[in-house]
Amino acid sequence: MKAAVVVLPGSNCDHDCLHVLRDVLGVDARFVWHKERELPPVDLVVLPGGFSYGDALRAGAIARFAPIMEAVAAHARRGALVFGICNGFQILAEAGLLPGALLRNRDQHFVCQDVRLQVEHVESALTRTTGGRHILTMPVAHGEGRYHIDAEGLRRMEGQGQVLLRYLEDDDRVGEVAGINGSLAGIAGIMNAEGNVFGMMPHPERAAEPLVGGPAHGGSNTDGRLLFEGLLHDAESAR
Amino acid sequence: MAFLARIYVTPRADVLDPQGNAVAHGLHSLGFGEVTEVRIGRYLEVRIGGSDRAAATEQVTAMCERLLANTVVEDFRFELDALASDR
Amino acid sequence: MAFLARIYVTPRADVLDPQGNAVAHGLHSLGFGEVTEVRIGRYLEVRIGGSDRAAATEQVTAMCERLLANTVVEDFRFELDALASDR
Amino acid sequence: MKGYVNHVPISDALVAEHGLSPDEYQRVLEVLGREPTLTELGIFSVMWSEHCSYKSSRKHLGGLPTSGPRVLQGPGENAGVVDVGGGWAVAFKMESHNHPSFIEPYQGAATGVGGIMRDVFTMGARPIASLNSLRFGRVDHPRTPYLVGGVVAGIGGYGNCMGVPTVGGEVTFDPSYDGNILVNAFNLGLLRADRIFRGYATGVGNPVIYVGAKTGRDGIHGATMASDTFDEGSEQKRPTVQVGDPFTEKLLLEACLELFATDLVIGIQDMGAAGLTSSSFEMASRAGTGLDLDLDAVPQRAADLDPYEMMLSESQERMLLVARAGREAEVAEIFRKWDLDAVVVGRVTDTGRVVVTWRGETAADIPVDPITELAPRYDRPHHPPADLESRWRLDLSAVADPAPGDEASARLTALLAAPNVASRQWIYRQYDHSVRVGTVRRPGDADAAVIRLPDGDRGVALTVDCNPRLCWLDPLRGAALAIVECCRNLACVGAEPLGTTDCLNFGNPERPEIMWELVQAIEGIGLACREMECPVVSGNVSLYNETGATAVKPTPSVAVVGLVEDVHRAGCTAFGRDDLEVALLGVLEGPEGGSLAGSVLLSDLEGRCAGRPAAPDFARERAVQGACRELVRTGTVASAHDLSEGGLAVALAEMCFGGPGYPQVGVSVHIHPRARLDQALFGEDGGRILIAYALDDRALVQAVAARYEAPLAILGLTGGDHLRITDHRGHALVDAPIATLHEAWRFGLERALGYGE
Ligand SMILES: Nc1ncnc2c1ncn2[C@@H]1O[C@H](COP(=O)(O)OP(=O)(O)O)[C@@H](O)[C@H]1O
Ligand SMILES: [Mg+2]
Repeated sequence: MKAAVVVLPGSNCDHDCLHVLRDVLGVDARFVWHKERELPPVDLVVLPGGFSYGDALRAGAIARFAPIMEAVAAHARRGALVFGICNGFQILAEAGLLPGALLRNRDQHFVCQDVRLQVEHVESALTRTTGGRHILTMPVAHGEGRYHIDAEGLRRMEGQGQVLLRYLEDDDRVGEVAGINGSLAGIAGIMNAEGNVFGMMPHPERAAEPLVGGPAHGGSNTDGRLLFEGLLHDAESAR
Repeated sequence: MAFLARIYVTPRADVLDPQGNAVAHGLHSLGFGEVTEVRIGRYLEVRIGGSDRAAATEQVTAMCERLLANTVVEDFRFELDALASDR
Repeated sequence: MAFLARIYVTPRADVLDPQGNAVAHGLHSLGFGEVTEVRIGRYLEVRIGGSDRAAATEQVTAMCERLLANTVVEDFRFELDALASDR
Repeated sequence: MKGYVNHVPISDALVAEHGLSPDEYQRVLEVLGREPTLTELGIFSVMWSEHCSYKSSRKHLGGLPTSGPRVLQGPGENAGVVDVGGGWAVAFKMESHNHPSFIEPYQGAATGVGGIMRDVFTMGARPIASLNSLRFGRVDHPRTPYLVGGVVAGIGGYGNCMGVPTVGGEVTFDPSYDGNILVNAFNLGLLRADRIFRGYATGVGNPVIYVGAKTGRDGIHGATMASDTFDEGSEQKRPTVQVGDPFTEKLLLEACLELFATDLVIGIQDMGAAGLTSSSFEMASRAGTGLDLDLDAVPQRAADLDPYEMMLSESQERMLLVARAGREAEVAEIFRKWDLDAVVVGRVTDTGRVVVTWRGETAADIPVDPITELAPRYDRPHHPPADLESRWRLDLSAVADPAPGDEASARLTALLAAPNVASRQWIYRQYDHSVRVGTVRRPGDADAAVIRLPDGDRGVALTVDCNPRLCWLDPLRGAALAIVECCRNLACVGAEPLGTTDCLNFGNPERPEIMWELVQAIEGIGLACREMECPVVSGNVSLYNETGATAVKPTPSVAVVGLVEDVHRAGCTAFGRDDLEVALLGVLEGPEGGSLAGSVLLSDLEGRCAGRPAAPDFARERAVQGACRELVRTGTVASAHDLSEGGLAVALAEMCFGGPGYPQVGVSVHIHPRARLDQALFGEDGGRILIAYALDDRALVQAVAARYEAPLAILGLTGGDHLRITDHRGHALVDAPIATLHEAWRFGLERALGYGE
């Protein structure tokens, strides 16, 4: 398994993602600079969080035109894995590699806190190893995470099982719009119709080690690790 | 009757506009090399009831000064259109 | 010669505009009870070199479609003014 | 060029507008041996400003302890540096951005954060954690909600974009800040102990390189620019508010760190306050050299900048560095990679002068040593305020002592919802506190934030504190208590203090009673830092914080950084589970009987601030903190929380709640109030820490406490869903559901500020 973490100007979770892939999960992972036009031969491309280009205009709007993005799109077209976290998700949505758009949070504030996520199904590379765990805990940290898509698009996504993760409210239910940021249908994470491009606003890389994962499930939280392991498992079995 | 105020709020001249700079840079790398400057502000459409244009003008000015624009770093201007109905 | 494009990017009608709602609410509590609706978008001023209006129009349209507006959730329109000089 | 005149006759009025006294102007003439040009006058004005020259405080700051076995760099550089072992060091500093934040809260706070980060990364360090210390006026002052919202968003807006976690801070609301808020930003960075960069312009012939954002007309001394004597009718030439560009600073950070990994840099300094002027003079002065600067080479954002403006501009996200001669291209290459400009704007010389040229003319030519050596130093007169004794008079007869039971419970609920006590989550959820995957203790989790260090189990703990009410009642004791509380916070996570940074916010030092506050506070800090062995390695002074006749309460914010040996055993606030024994290290009611002097009970529920705080008992503090630290480090105690604002009852409630995500747990304790019930419940003596441990470990805890000679009182047990405090006869003093208390506490701040939910 080989992975690349794309470094854009303003990326700030690039080191975190590399650390988790390499030091926690033992993956052969490396950075790829945004000015490159080609990707090294890898199974997984991660677009990390941050404020690429200062999030000017709309988060991800400028980054989607970075030179490396054509290679990322080609990688996706080949059916290989692409995973966008937070700003990475925003970039994939702007680039049209994932449906919908991420708008300014409903209450206009940046929000950083742990959220609980409902796993919709385990039939995807991202969620396959979450196993019996239907609820995952990990932090969000974003100002533009309100997922929006038109009614038709939402119906299509729901029909094809593209919605993978939804924010759970305090009463353990999914809201019509998420309390945390106003996301439609509580959407926190999705995939494309082909099932190889993933995007989510919460940060699994920040909940991959007990020391920094914060409290959950009566102990230390490592739920984020499960999502990475799903992708690794998928890449291994595709070989 | 009612009015529609179209309000333009822009960063003051000489105040740094980092967003505008980033977008200008982005446009250059997209191949729009002719772009020399980008400034980014806000555009607001505010509907207000009433039939007295002078009163509406006064109100919109007050709104801008008190809430809609931050006059320390932003300028504003607006146009006021009379609307047939309230919507 | 050069052009100044004034570009208006607004949230599409079916997209919730919580910022607009919040501002409307804020205006009400400031005593502007006549306000019935607020919609908030972006206003951009882009300066471009060149002397061919048709070419400039085409370019601005392309900029908007590719970068300045996200047509999934936003509409745009613009006006183009010829400028005497580059600044 | 239209409008610009460098060689104007320097009138008395012009001198006054530049904030120079007639005496100081005489010194200018002495230094130069002639009349200054306008640009030179501007340079003297900023170099000799309070901010740059510390002219009122220097004499007193000299008394602070600044060295210790771990100190690698004390005050005088961009930031202090302490050794944290394993070849690593941390650089840290705190700085104020008070006035800009009052004028434009978002940008003022944002650029404050940007400035302190530059101070840290110029040392060669990667910023890894931020704190902030904020002071606002009354919650019901019409401007307060706007200022709070803007400042918090600005701190988040900059720090979040930089990818540096904001892991803690503190906020106080007090009427004395109605017209003058305080925004103090702290940053800490990580570097190799043997790779510290400093601001030296060494090596004649070496290039002086300007990197980062272009220069505009930002933040140029307002009073001066308002004058039309030298530039008539030029409307748009007014100074403008500094706008932060964290995206550019992020690129600057990465580029600088990449540069530091090479051998290209000799010295570097950020262009903060007084921009190009202070950076060039300070770098030359430290190295004993001179500089030739060519202003035509300076990248400019605004049209028609003149030398006066360029030398005084406070445009953000800029750095000045001295590189090895002949290697300019390599430097430029690194910055180009990050889409940044690096431009040679001058050379190091052996003239001992900074010579500034612009369009072929010499705009300024000033000898470096005299401008520093002859800088004014004042021994300003100081004496205690006339009303000091009356401040100390605390008559409690007018304050109803709550009856045990419902009344006392209601008092606790009200106090938990009070602006100075309620949860700060509304604030810290707007800060990214988990980026960099290093945050072991997040805001709300513990009394100090904890960040892990590379290579092994070590971590740094950091905390900031200052209780301005105590400082107003007794600035020496108040300042000392702030240091002692920081150290106590560190003990609660198992950390030992390494070093301190301070930010001294006071009113007008030309008023003897304000000067007295400053002198006393510095003495208090010095005393406590010696006693607690946490030398001051950096700091900042912000004076003239007043509007009209009202000065802010004396606010010496202090941050202490500590070392955690094993981050897996960092303490936290939350009880988190049932059946833990709860005990108090220290004594419930101190020598003054559970002091309400300056307490939050009086300020937030009674609108009063009176009484004289007890002096810190350093021996007691060392005993209690030492025992706590050892118990946490050995894993015997997992939850520890110091008693500060709101005393025992508030601390217990906070341990029941824990930080975000912790399970809420009830507690049942018994106490023996000696006098008033509110003193026992809400009194604010120092030297006290609540701890919780497994019942089986009682003997172990007692043994450790005995060894440190720390008093230990066993109070009760965790469990249930109520907070119950009973007296020795078992009668309920306080009894309230945790859920009710939590609801009041969690949303108290946003409700008080009228933000809705
Ligand atoms: N301005 C702020 N920014 C970030 N965190 C803050 C801020 N103010 C308070 N906090 C955090 O909220 C928690 C509670 O703060 P405080 O009530 O001052 O605690 P204590 O009294 O125990 O020192 C701490 O974790 C603190 O770091
Ligand atoms: Mg405190």
